[in-house]
Amino acid sequence: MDVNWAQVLVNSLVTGSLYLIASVGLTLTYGLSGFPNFAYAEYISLGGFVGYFVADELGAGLPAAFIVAFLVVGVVGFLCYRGIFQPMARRGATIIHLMVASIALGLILRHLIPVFGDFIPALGWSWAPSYFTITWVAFDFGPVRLTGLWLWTIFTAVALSVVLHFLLTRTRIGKAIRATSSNPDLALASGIDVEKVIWITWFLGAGLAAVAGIFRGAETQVWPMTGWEMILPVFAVVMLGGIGNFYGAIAAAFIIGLAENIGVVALTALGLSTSYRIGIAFLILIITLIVKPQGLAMFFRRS
Amino acid sequence: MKPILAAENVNAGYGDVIIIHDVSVEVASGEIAAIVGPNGSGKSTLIKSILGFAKLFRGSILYQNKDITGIASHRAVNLGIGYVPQTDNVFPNLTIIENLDMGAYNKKGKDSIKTGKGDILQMFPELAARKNALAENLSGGERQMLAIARAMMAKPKVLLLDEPLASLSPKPSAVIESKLEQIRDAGIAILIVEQNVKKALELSNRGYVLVNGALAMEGESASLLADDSFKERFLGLEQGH
Amino acid sequence: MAETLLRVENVCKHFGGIYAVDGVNMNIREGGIWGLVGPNGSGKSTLFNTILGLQHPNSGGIYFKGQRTNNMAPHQIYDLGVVNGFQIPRLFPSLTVLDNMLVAARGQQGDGFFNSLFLREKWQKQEELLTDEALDILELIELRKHIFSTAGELSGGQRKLLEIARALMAHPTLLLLDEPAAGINPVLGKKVFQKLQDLSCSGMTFFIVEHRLEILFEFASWIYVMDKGKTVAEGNPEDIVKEAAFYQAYLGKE
Amino acid sequence: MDPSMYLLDLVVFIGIFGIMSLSLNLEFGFTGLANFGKVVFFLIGAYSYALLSQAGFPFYLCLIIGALIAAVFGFLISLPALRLRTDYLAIVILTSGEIIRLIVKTEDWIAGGDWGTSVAPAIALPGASAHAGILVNIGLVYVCLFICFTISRLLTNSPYGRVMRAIREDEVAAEALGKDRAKYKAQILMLGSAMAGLAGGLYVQYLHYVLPGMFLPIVTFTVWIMVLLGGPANCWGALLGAALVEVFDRGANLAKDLLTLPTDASNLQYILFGVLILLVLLYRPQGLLKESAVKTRATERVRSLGGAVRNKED
Amino acid sequence: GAPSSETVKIGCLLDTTGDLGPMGGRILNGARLAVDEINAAGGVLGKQVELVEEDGKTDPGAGFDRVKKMVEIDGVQVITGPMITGASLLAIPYVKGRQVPLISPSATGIQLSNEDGTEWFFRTCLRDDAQGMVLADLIAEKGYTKLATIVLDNTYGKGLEQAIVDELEVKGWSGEQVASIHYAEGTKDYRSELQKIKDAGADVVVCVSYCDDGIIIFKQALDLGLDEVAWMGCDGNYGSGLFKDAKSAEFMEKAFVAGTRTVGTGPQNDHFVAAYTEKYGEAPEVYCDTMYDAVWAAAKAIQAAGTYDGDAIRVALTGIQFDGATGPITFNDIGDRSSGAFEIWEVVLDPSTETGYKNAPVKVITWST
Ligand SMILES: Nc1ncnc2c1ncn2[C@@H]1O[C@H](COP(=O)(O)OP(=O)(O)OP(=O)(O)O)[C@@H](O)[C@H]1O
Ligand SMILES: Nc1ncnc2c1ncn2[C@@H]1O[C@H](COP(=O)(O)OP(=O)(O)OP(=O)(O)O)[C@@H](O)[C@H]1O
Ligand SMILES: [Mg+2]
Ligand SMILES: [Mg+2]
Repeated sequence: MDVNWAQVLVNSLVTGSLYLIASVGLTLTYGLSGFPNFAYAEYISLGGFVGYFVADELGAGLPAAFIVAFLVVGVVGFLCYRGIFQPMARRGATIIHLMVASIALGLILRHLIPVFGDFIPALGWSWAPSYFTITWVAFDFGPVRLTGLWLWTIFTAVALSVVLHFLLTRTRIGKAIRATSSNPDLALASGIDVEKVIWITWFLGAGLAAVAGIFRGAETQVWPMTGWEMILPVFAVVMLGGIGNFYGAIAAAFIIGLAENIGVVALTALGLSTSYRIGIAFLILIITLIVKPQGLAMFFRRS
Repeated sequence: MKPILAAENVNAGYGDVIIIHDVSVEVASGEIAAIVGPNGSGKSTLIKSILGFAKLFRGSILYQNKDITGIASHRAVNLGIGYVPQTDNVFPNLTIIENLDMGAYNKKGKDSIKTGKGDILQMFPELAARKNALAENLSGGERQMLAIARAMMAKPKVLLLDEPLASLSPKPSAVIESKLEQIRDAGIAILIVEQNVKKALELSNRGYVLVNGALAMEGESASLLADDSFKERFLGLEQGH
Repeated sequence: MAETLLRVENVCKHFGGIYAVDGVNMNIREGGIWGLVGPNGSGKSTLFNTILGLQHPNSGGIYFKGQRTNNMAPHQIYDLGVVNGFQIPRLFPSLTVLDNMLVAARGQQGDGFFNSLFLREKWQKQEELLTDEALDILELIELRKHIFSTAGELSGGQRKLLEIARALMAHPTLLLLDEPAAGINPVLGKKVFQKLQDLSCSGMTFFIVEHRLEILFEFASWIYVMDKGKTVAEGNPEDIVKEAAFYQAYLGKE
Repeated sequence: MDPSMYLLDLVVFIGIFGIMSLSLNLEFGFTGLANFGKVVFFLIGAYSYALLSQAGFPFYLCLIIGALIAAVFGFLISLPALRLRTDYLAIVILTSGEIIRLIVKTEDWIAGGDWGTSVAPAIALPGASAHAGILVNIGLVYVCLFICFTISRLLTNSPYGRVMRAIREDEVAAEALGKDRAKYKAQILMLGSAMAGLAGGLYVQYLHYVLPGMFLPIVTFTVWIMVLLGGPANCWGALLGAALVEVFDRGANLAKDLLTLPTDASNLQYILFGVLILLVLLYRPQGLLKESAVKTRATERVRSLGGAVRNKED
Repeated sequence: GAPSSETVKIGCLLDTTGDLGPMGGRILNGARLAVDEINAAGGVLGKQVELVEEDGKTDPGAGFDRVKKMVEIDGVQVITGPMITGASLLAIPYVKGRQVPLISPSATGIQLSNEDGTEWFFRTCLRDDAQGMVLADLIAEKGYTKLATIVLDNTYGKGLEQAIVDELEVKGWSGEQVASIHYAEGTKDYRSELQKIKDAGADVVVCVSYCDDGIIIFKQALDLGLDEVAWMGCDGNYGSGLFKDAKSAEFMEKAFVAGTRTVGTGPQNDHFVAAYTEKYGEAPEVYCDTMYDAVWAAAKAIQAAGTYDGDAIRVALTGIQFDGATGPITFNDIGDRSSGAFEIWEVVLDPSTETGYKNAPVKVITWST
């Protein structure tokens, strides 16, 4: 049967770009604080909601939506860390405790969104989805179709990679992030203000989640489960790339994007339900981890 | 001589257990002070409490005549107090070079950092040979060298060293000993905890003996070394040996 | 002459381009304390790890009592009687000191799934004997009063001591110790070595890496010197100090 | 209307989830295996029970075989568990769980797919009152719970239990001390999974129906909360946690009828539940009951003696 | 037994949180509207009606628990709901034992009629086979020969797809099904699935979705140029909610040949739509009307039974007859609607509406057993 492979590849690129934007913040905070933050899903949703409020309810446009959502959700991320995870970590909480706490926090944030909507109807937040009104034109490039939003998603992913690369390797804060994730006590003993480094990273990470939330929201819809719907593939990306490894995440995002989309072609060819598309991403992850528990990180490590 | 760093009447410990009881130690610029004592007597706890890594229940820390009790650890470090912990003293997922860079995290001046790094690599050829290796793959002794080198990168005014010579073979150990003497002579204060009691006292000007969290003896290193009861209790040497 | 216990034959272990262990030969016979010295990074810990099955050598052979152990899992090597104490202690931090000791005890009947459920009377009796033994050892290393503290609460040196004590609980035929005296007070360190010597008289064999030569040379009967992954000299303590290779490699003197 | 029915129903649920909580406690509390896919084994036990009982097996065989099949899956999960770090393992099992649920949901031929299939009760009493039905279930569930509890207690207070904890703390060190961690992990995951499978069988025979939708990840999460709340590495804690969470779940729902709320009660229930978990984790991270030390005759003897030794020296 | 109290309770189990939360919230409005009207008209048995609202969380286990709670703690003798098939399947044996009838507004699966205890399970929506028949007729009538389906991977999606395919076979349709996509709830990226349909060369696509995932499928379909193929919808993707997104609206106008839905035609329907729109500021979406009817049916049955007792209410339900928002409501002896009407709808431009689009009826097909 004919398959328009070019389009499948483009679709993969778009999926991968979105996963990349969504997973960078998670991998950085995961590496730094040493636990998987499931409430990250809610940062994505919240980003979508704030973005929707700014862009649509206030009518301030997408650029403003990105900035406000980045800041607001960034602050939420910071507060979550400061108010919950930091005190827990100080009391010697294990990775499992932190992980379960993050699931609980996610539960709280997810259900707070509609509660906010109940108290402040002007926000327009509820369980019922909201839709961005901005529409995007579609272009044809030969056999391939692309919309403006898809191009923006790809562009943002690339730009983000470049900026973060410089941030991590060339700036003091970047180095401090890496030192802190390696040995926090010793980072303190080297005169690094570890707390500040962690705060900044949590702020940044949550802010990036918000950006992903807006992209996802603009492509689909925003509702309280927006983040949860994509958190498992995002975790797959983070782990496949090697936790805390930003370069690994770039590669993994596109691998998972590709696997999901090619998976759809393969599944339908086999007469199976495309529900399994997420399963394919995970099969790749599980096999990689069993063969190489470090994920792709092994390729992105200087020796 | 006026002490640059003094810990006065320190009561310190973990959680709500007090391990150090009313201990005072001090060190002046240009001298090496040693803390020795049996295992579990609280030497590491004492040093940690100076920088806030262990809980300080009572007592005060004076640095350059200023009270810095309760100051955030990283700020104390930035004031000029360098610290090498007894365990976990390198960044395992950073390379040797990056570890050294971290030591100079708050130093200004690219060139002086560069020469500092060069000097240190020259001092430890073992490290220079593997400067892009991850610290987690180093041998026990190589880690120890790296830990000390990292602390030196910051060019501190006071150095707190928790068993720097453990795990070192004679050659690097000698290098470090002479380096310590050298920086002492340059006017740096050094407080050292060491289980190699004899060596520590030979190296230092003054010694403190900590037993069960309290000071049991203190005095000139040479006189401690000459003290028969000290020799018997802490060096395991028979009297008159 | 006593029988050969451990034979290391041309063992190599590489990490990428690093030749951590590069053709080592050794022959350790039953009884006594055997020393291994060498500058930092010369491959001593790596050699130990290969003997213990924690890392597998790239080439060469390791034989314990004639049996090749190259590709055995650590627990199988333990079953043969080879036990070690890590250079950086690896205790079970939230277990009590006593439990740390009892985990290591050899030949426990109660540590099998069905036995623990159905042979309770049997292992309870055995465990009382083991507990007495553990308490004796802890007494020696001055940890008796800490038996119900968790291992995570011990000081650096106490952990090291417990690491050694725990290994003794395993009734090793051959005990590998990586720098047992590092971080340990000299008085206590000597006491520990004294104990090891007593045990070696009753047939146990010790193979010890140690930088504190004044202690090691007092007790060891044979010394191997390693440098850059190779054995460069061997001999008894009195002779080895006269060897040029030893001086050059280890002390850095001509 | 009969509130006692609802109460008895609660008692059954506490029993079933008590078994789940005990089994996770063995895996995580004692052995440190972060099984974030508890629901899979629950599912496997449930579906095995359903299919076997449709094939005409008597209920006790359905329960036992279901537990054994779950144990086999537990063994399979123990293979990656050997290589993966806690958090990696957690996420791998979590997602494998979702994949397995996806399979039973999508593949209609297994057991009706999303439609599920009905399950005969273990002990049918034709013509008996609804009360009698529940009481029979309470009997059955609590016999199983008692067996699981006894096994947990005996196992963890023995040298075997000590090895479990040693593996939790440092598996390489345990291996170097002669403990075959592969064997131990496999045994514990098999035992834990068998218990979860047993609970699954009890669950569906009680509800008379099995559906993929009954096995959402939230079940796993709930069991985790039970263990963390009650106190990991404490068998009584696991039971306490199960009881508290079940009571909270229903209690909060009943409480909402007594209050007038300015917003949707359902959202508030989730938020309240989340806040409670956070409070426990923050202020009582060791759980309500703290880890019980290994208790054997020998250690108990030393303990009674050891106290004296200490006092003398201090 | 009938508890004596000042109000008559009608249970209401909808999923207002979780995957179906958005839909459940809207359906709940339909129930509340009905209760308001019933009370304004004097209530039943001389008492006011109290709606006991519980959230099933889109989780069958939780839904079942809420059924038990309503029955045992609140003493409810009739429950409107559950919304989802799963919770219905779990609850049916229980309510049979406890003698409390259920009236579901939205569980359309055929299999529910075969369950033991189905006589306790009523529904105001029409079953999949009825709708499948109408859609199959349409496909055959318009002469399409290459059918692609993109359906939710749940009982609703697969049930309706199966009904259509079965019916086409009965009809002896000569075409073939070239693609069958079952997507999981919560998938929000359908590009490659849609591309697959495009590559398969389908000439008609049947989409079985709910409103909220429908919007996304349609807008991505527009992005991929699938508006050149004919599309058919169902009750799940009927409603002005789908026009909230401009692209989705544009697509539906361009590509939709037709869809079907349960419909009422009489004045009761006009009244319902007007009252609902006035009260909630938006037009009713799918199943709001069936829920409204379910609550009315419960009230009327209690009144007819003359006593607040589950068994009596069940008997009364089987004999009930009234004009609801979705047409004449009567139940057969297994609790399914014995008659109903399907509307075939399409999407047309209408500048007078807020979004510029609206659903327009093409024709109404009445149906009865
Ligand atoms: N996993 C590894 N990857 C890369 N290099 C390694 C690894 N492990 C050890 N090495 C290197 O191999 C060499 C030998 O290390 P080893 O730990 O055996 O030394 P050692 O003789 O025990 O030294 P020390 O006395 O300092 O403990 C060192 O240079 C070390 O950096
Ligand atoms: N984190 C901790 N929590 C509780 N108690 C601790 C902790 N760390 C150390 N201790 C206890 O404090 C006492 C002193 O420990 P410290 O590490 O200061 O000893 P030390 O003098 O440095 O010994 P060593 O020479 O063995 O390193 C010990 O009895 C130890 O058990
Ligand atoms: Mg110490
Ligand atoms: Mg070593």
